[in-house]
Amino acid sequence: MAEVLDIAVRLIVIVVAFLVLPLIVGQMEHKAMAHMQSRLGPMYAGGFHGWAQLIADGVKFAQKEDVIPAAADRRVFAIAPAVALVPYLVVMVVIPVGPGLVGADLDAGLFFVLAVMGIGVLGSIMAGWASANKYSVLGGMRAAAQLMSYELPLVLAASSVAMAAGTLSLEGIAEQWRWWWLPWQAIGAVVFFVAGLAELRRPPFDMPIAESEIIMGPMTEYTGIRFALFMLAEYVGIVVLSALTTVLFLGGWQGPILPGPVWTLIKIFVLAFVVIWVRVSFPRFREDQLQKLAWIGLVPLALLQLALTGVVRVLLA
Amino acid sequence: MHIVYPVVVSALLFSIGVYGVLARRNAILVLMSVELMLNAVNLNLVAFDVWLRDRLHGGQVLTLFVIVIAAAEIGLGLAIVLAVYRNRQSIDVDRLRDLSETGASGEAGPPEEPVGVGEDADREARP
Amino acid sequence: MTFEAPGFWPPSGPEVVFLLLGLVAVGSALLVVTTRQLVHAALWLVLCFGALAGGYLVLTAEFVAWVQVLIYVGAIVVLLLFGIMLTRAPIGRSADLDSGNRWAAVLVALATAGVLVSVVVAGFGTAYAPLEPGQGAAKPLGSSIFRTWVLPFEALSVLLLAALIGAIVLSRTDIRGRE
Amino acid sequence: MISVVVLIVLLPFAAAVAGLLGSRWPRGGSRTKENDRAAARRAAWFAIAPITAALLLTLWLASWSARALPRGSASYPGAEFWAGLLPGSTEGTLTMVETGSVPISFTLRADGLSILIGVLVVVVALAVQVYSVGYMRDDPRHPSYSAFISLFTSAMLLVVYAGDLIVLYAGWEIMGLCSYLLIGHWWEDRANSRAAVKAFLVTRLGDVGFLFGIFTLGFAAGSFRIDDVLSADIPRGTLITATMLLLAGVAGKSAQVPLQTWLPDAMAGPTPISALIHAATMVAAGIFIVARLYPAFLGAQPTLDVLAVVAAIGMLGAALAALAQDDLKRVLAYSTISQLAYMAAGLAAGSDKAAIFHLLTHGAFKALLFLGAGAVIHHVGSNLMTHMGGLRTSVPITFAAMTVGFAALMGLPPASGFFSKDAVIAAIEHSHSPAQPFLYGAALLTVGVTGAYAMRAWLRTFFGPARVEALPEPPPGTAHVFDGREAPRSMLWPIGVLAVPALLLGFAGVTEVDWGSALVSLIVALLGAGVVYAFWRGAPHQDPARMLGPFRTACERAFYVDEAYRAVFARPVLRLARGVVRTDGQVVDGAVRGAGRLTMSLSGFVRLAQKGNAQLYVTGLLAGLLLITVAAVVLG
Repeated sequence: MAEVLDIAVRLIVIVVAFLVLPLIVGQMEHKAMAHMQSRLGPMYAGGFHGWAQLIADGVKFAQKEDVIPAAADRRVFAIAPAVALVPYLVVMVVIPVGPGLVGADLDAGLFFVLAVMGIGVLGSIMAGWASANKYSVLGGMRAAAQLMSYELPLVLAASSVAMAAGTLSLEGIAEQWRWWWLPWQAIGAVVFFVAGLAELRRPPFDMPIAESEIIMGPMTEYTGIRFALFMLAEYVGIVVLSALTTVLFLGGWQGPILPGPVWTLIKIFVLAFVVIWVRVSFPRFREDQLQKLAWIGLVPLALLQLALTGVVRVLLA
Repeated sequence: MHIVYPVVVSALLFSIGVYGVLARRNAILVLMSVELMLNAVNLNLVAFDVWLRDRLHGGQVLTLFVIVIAAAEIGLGLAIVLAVYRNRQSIDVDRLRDLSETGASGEAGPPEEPVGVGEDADREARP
Repeated sequence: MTFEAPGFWPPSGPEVVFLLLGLVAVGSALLVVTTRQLVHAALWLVLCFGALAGGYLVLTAEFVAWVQVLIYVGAIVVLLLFGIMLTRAPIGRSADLDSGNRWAAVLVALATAGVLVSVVVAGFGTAYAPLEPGQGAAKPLGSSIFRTWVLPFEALSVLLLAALIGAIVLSRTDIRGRE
Repeated sequence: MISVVVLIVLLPFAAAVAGLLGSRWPRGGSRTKENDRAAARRAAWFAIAPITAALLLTLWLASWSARALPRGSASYPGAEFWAGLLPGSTEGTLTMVETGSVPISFTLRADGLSILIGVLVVVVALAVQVYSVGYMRDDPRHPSYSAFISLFTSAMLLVVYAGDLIVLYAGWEIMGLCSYLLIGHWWEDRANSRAAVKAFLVTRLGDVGFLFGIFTLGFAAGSFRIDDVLSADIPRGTLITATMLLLAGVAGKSAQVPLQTWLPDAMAGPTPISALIHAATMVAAGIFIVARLYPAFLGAQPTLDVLAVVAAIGMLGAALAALAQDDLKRVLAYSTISQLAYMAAGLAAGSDKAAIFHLLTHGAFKALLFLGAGAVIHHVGSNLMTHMGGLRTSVPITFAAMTVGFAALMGLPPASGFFSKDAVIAAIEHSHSPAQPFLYGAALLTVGVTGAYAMRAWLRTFFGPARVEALPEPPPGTAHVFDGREAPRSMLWPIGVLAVPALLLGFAGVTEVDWGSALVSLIVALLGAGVVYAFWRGAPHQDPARMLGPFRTACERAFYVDEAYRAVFARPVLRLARGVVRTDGQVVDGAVRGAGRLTMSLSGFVRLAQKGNAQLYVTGLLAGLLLITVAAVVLG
């Protein structure tokens, strides 16, 4: 009975986190972007600096008419947002917040995370294809191409950490982490973070969405609650990416004075802020630059990191 | 776990893959069917690995290898399919009939040749 | 490998789960080869692979399961979808996805199924393996790959490299053969 | 001494090699007229100089032989003559070829007989070579032509000086080859190449018998050396078989019945060739062989009887055929057959001396006649006597020389033919052969006919009205020039030189003249000539051959021997060959083609499955695999 209760509590906590954290990140984006661009951002909803803006947005989305184009493949069109969203939810199950504070500690947790995150892109492809809109299809194909290219450096960078820690378990990796891993795994961290950004199709890697040329890519035809789900998926993605980077490269809950989970949250939010900051600061990559960065920049760097990790591991052993 | 369950599932999957390879016109669908067959084999490997308690994990390792090979296969296969599509604007397997005797059914097949039997000219035309 | 094999009835929990997953896998595989919509076939394939990954999990081969998800779902199906879109797949039903020898294919596939199923049932009808978690964890698998199977592994990496180069050469139009 | 003999044989051979390889040297010159002239000039030197050297050597050899002492007693009756005339003889074996059974000795020998014939060969060859320089002046293939003549001369000398039957046979065959090449010299004309092939095939037919005859003799004697063969004790039956076989070769080479048909056709070749090969030397080879192996023939009386019959038929038939021919060269050709039959008759009658004597004189006067005929033909531009007439004024030297030749042919004194023919007839008269009366009658008749045809040819060529033919229209820009002069000097000299022995050679053998038979034959010859003259006198425009009446056509066609051969041999063989071709084309090829067609049509059914659809193939593959699996499980 206690086990069931334990599992139920964990799941509830995760669902709550799943619902709350993206909202916070979203609100943060609104405000941070606004201030970086010397404007105010939402100010009215909820009173204080428009804190309830995203909730209001959610209500608005829920109320809007759900339009499905006549030529669309209705079923796929309907499933696509779920496919985009669910993997991140599942990933959150295995991300440890503190020692033992984890939905489920998997032996091959890192692998699980990478595998499941890869599914997320399917949502974009499905949405793009099912919309029966050539911009959407283009966006879907761009998403697919982007995923194929950036999956490799992502996995390579992650495996570098796994190699350093000698385990695939996320909790294990965080436990093994020492401060000098920061310089040691710096390249891997950057590669992982950049590749993760690309997988999330966040600016400057938002070529698949690129409003100015293909309107909104896969999401062109989406309205109402389904569009909201896509947006949610994006912000959950930011949370998950930040959390993973935190766990893998920044020691997770490790930190002085403050309790572990707090450290984790702090690191996650700092990284989320970096994601927003990057969005505001950099222009969008062109498609060929995007691919070039992956294959000429990140993959060799990741391989270099792998070699470095290997050498150091052998020297230490 | 009765080994017969995964093994039967695998046999069924394999047969379905066979059907797909034989019956599908679209080359990509044929590739998918091949993947089904490979997966059936993988399931078998895993099941027997578990059953035989292989200390070297031959079955599972081999499964990983098969997955890798499948990735390579799909990459090459798609490259070929795309090359074919670029050249012919079609990837229907049963329209790719350049190897057929008369070329009558392939749109890009060789020009019609007399199907005369035993003619010298016919023999010369076909080295 | 002789164990005290329990009877087929009642099935144990893992067996029930596996059978359900197998049902999903076989059903979605059937849909893959019968659906009239190209993209749906790929999506059913995802379901099939996912179910199979679940089956691997039940069979305690968790590493294989995640690799299955990572490579098959994350890479291969995406690649397939990519190919489908590059070859201008239409939305909706295509009438001509099945070729002429469909009935021969049905016959052959049924015969194959009959032969295979009867053979495996006759051969492994009583085989039983108790499931022990941890069999397919990353550690034992990794150590056996990099100890016993390292040579095939290296050969495989060469194969992958060759496939990579081959795919590049095949798909790039600006690389010409020697005239 | 033997080295001189070797030199004599090898000199013409070297001339042939040099002529073939060197006359167009240095290479690279284009085929212009100048180059051709230069090549012809070179070839003439290559041809004439060695032959002259060989002639000098032969004469020296003869003089040596005449002064030498006889080596021993004559080994067989009749050999005294040679021994008396040219007693010296020499023999040398260059090498022995071990064959496993009977060894072949590469032996050359020179004795009276061979030196005599050798002189004849070299003289005629030299005359012909010189003559050819003029006769073939504008022929671009003169170099190869003269080289082949040299090769031929060498081969004939090899036959003459051979001391071993196999060596002799080698020379014999090379002669056949050269004969083929030279008859077909103008091969562009289909008739010429046909004549060449005919000559080759007919003589080959005889040569088969000849070769087996040599084998029979050689194996019976245990050696191929001629002396060994002649002195060996060979059973009579074997001897008869061997000589009969040899007789086939003799008949082939010497154009005796029944293998005579090639000789008239061989007149298609250049006239000097006719003089050399088909009058003076090659045909003489057959007679020479009989004389050379005469002891063996003497031991086989049936063979001599057969030879007598053959000779009797041949001399009379050929003479009659000669009487009806219109082509001057064919007249001479048939007369050659007839005269060779005389020699054969002399041999059959038991006198090789008479035969060889006639061979020598005949060689001289027949060569003379042919060369003269060549000059006439050269002058007139046609072979046919219908186109000739009244030429005695325009070609006086030729006329004189040919008169001598015809006189010798008729056997009028004092020309050489009188003495030699008399010797032959006397030999026949005194023969003890069972065929003697028949032979004698035939010989006398032939003498008459010979007189007739010789007279006819003489009259029709040099007397009577001149038949001036309109010359063909010359190419524009050149004037109408009638070349009324005689042949060039290089042609006249040999004719003049040959006229001397034709006239005088008889006195060399004048020792024993049977004046009785000589008188008879002279009267008969004059009778024949007189009849012809009478007929010609009556109507100089017309052919005196009309006196033959209905018999004329048969004579002109040589008694239809060619037609008979064609009907008996050629046509059935052709029909058989056609049948074989048809069988091959329809039955054999039909079977092959039918098998192919059957396979193809069967494969057509199989091909129906080859639609190019890979899935279909895989379906079949898997279905088959399943069937095999099930069968293996069920049956195994």
